[in-house]
Amino acid sequence: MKHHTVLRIVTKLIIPLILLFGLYIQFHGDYSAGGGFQAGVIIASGFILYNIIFGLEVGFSILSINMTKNLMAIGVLLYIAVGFMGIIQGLNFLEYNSLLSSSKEGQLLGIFLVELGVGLTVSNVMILIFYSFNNMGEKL
Amino acid sequence: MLYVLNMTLFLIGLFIIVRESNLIKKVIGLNIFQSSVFIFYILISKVEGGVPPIISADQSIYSNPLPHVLILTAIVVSIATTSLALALIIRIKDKYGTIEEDDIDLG
Amino acid sequence: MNQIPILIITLPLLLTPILLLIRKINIVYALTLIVSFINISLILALGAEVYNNGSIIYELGGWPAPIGIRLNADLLSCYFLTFINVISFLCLVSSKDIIKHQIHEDNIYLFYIAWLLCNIGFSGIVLTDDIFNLFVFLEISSLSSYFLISQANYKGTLLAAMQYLFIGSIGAVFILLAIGILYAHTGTLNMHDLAMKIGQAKFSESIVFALGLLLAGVGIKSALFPLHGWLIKTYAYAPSIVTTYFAGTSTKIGVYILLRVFLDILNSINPLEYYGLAQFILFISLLGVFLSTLYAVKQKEVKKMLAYSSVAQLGYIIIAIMLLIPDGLTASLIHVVNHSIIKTGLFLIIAVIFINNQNVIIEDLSGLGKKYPILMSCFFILGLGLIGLPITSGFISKWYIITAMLKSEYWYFTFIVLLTSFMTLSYVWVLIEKIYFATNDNDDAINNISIYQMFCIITLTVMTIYLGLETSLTSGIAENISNDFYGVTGK
Amino acid sequence: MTIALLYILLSVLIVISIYVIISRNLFSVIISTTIFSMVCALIFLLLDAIDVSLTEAAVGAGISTILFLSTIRYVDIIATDTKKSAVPIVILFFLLLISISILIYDLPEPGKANVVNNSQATKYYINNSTTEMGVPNVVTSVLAGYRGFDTLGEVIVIFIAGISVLGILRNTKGRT
Repeated sequence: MKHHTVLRIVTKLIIPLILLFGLYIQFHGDYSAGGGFQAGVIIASGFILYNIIFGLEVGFSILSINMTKNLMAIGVLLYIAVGFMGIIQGLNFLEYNSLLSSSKEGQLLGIFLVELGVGLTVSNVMILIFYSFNNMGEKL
Repeated sequence: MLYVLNMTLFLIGLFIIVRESNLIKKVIGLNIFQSSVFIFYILISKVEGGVPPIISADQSIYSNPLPHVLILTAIVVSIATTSLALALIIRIKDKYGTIEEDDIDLG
Repeated sequence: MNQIPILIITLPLLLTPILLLIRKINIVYALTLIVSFINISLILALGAEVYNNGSIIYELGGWPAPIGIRLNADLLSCYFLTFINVISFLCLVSSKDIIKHQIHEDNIYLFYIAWLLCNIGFSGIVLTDDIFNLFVFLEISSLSSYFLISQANYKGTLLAAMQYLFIGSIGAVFILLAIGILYAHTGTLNMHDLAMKIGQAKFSESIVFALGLLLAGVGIKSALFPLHGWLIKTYAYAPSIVTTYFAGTSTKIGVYILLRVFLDILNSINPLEYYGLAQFILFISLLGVFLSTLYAVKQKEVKKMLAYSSVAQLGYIIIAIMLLIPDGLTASLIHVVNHSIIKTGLFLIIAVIFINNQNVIIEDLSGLGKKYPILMSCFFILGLGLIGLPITSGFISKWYIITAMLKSEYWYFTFIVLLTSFMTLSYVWVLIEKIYFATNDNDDAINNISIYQMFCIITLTVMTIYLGLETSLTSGIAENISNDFYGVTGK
Repeated sequence: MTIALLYILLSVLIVISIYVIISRNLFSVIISTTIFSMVCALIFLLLDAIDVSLTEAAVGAGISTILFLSTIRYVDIIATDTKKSAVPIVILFFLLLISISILIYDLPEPGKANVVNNSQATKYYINNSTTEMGVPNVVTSVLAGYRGFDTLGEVIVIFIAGISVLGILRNTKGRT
């Protein structure tokens, strides 16, 4: 769709808004609807829209397939690492109290980190799935 | 009575999966099937006169947040299943030349 | 705080994203093996602890039961955990050469990740004390098994994976709806809590509906007789090492869920006795045992023959449970382990010999007795175990099943068991005859069976004989478990 | 009011799913499932499940539509009619529907399910979410906090989806 000027310009205008909305959903999930999963899906949608309009090659140059694999692994690792923090300090798995001196702050930080891990994994998995569906024949 | 409508949806979904031969329609049937169960969970979570479970000072009755959490997880499972199924469909088309289950001939 | 229960799940879980970052086949393989081995030692330690001091409860995040999720490692969990992880480890050890021939090189690291995740799913199902968490782990294991199955190159593989995906998802959604209905009546998801509250809740028709859904869902997972179609196709068309792994584990997980839900959680409303469900399942399974043995006799393909035999053996397990007496439960638990070991061994021998072969038919076995003397004597012993002849563990489990039947009101079922044993003898004999007495026309080169594969097969064979002679290991624990379930005090 | 609206929306869902059965054109079937998801999201919104509603909208109308549309590029867009006869299956359908309707008649009406909504866990979450976690959105605190282990499972599920799709679609050749 490289010749549709209107589409290209509108997309360029919309995408920052989509990403911003995704980030809002991610980081404001404690106070209103949303959280890591929804944010991940929305951010991935924004990126996929960009890919649809400007072509996969441009998308690859921003975020390569290997990068998506790494990022989704790191998201899962982040979640499990937060869980293991509890075990290291002699508490239970996923016990966030251990993260900071104050229990409530620790819970908040734990939820924040966990949601970040979810968001990272979900957005990258969605992008990876989109790549896989549309890039057959080339090396994944 | 709402549950009866809900179960109608449940059965329609099930019957699309069982009866249709086209694999994409089967996957859509699976989505309908799963959605009906999601609606069931959310139906029982509603509290009369309640509001969404975001705590604020001027509210005292909230709908039950636990089924919401469960369904969030179930939705994730459902999208994972869907994407896996669609990937398999692309390969099936590649290998057998058709996505009609009845037409696939294993010889 | 005893951390072992959670480590059994999270240690392999921690490894999976790291493997995705590494992507080098040899390192991935080595790490997978190391972690599986550590896992087995953890499980044995846990088993010893639970056997001596009773079940261990682990609260995740430090939240108490109905609020948070917790794990509950009791004797039944440890029993299933042990054999599932041992089988997984043995399959992994012998997988390397086989996988190289059957799976695309770039996919091998993904294959091992999915394998680990599948095993994590099984461990999670067995350990969790939260019924929704059980559903989540069920989906983890199912999704990764769809992927594992789809990786083979047979003609029917993709279709088999697709059909398994549909039937598996239907089963999972049934279970999900049933959980929802039970939740609607009790307001809790914790299994202990649920078991208590379901007894207090007033009788309700919708619980009957939930029971039906649960039975259908679990029946699909455990390949209960009329719902066994997926098993034949997946066993025949999955990569042979995956078939080997699933033959010992995946359907047994269905049996575990059946036990947990119907005999433990719902025990207070006694669903099996009350609704005449037990008799119904009993007769269906009996028919299933008979018909699937008949199909096994008629099969020309070895994998399909063994798959039908699996359905029949699962029928025995279900029948023994449905007798609803402690001896029956003991018998079924013994048979779960014995059959897993025997079937894994048989499939593993087929897998290591026919690395490239598409569909192994009976004729392919001709003259193998001379080529692989040690392997084939293992095959012979495991075959005897499948029939249930003395000195093998198969004999012990058949013995227990028949004793349980004689003690219950269904003594006449023993005739069917004996009859199907003779039929089993006939199809196993066909294989043995080909192996030892038929001559092979085409002289294929002998595969190099690596020392590791040899080790695994011999281990399985030795286990079969050992469990046939020294019964206290399986039957002792199984009797403890069934006494717990039926509330019999003392040993 | 809400209840009446729910009846209407559920009926709309049934109409859409019947359309899915009848229609042979995959493109319109997929678009109708997108509408299906939006109506589902609306139902969830009416029933106070705002998080679920947002998710259903993002997943059902967003990602899953993209995936379906990506898939039908590779297949025939017109589905052939199934050869199985419809009569026995319709009879079975109504038999099952009637028996299920009888069985589920005693479920508590929406809004009045007191056993569930006054259960110990639910009360605990609502009373303690702000004080223990400082998170007003109870769904978030239950999801990531109290039942964080389920969410770990959820992440694993999506992780599996990623590696599975990658592995399944690798090296399929000859397409544009």
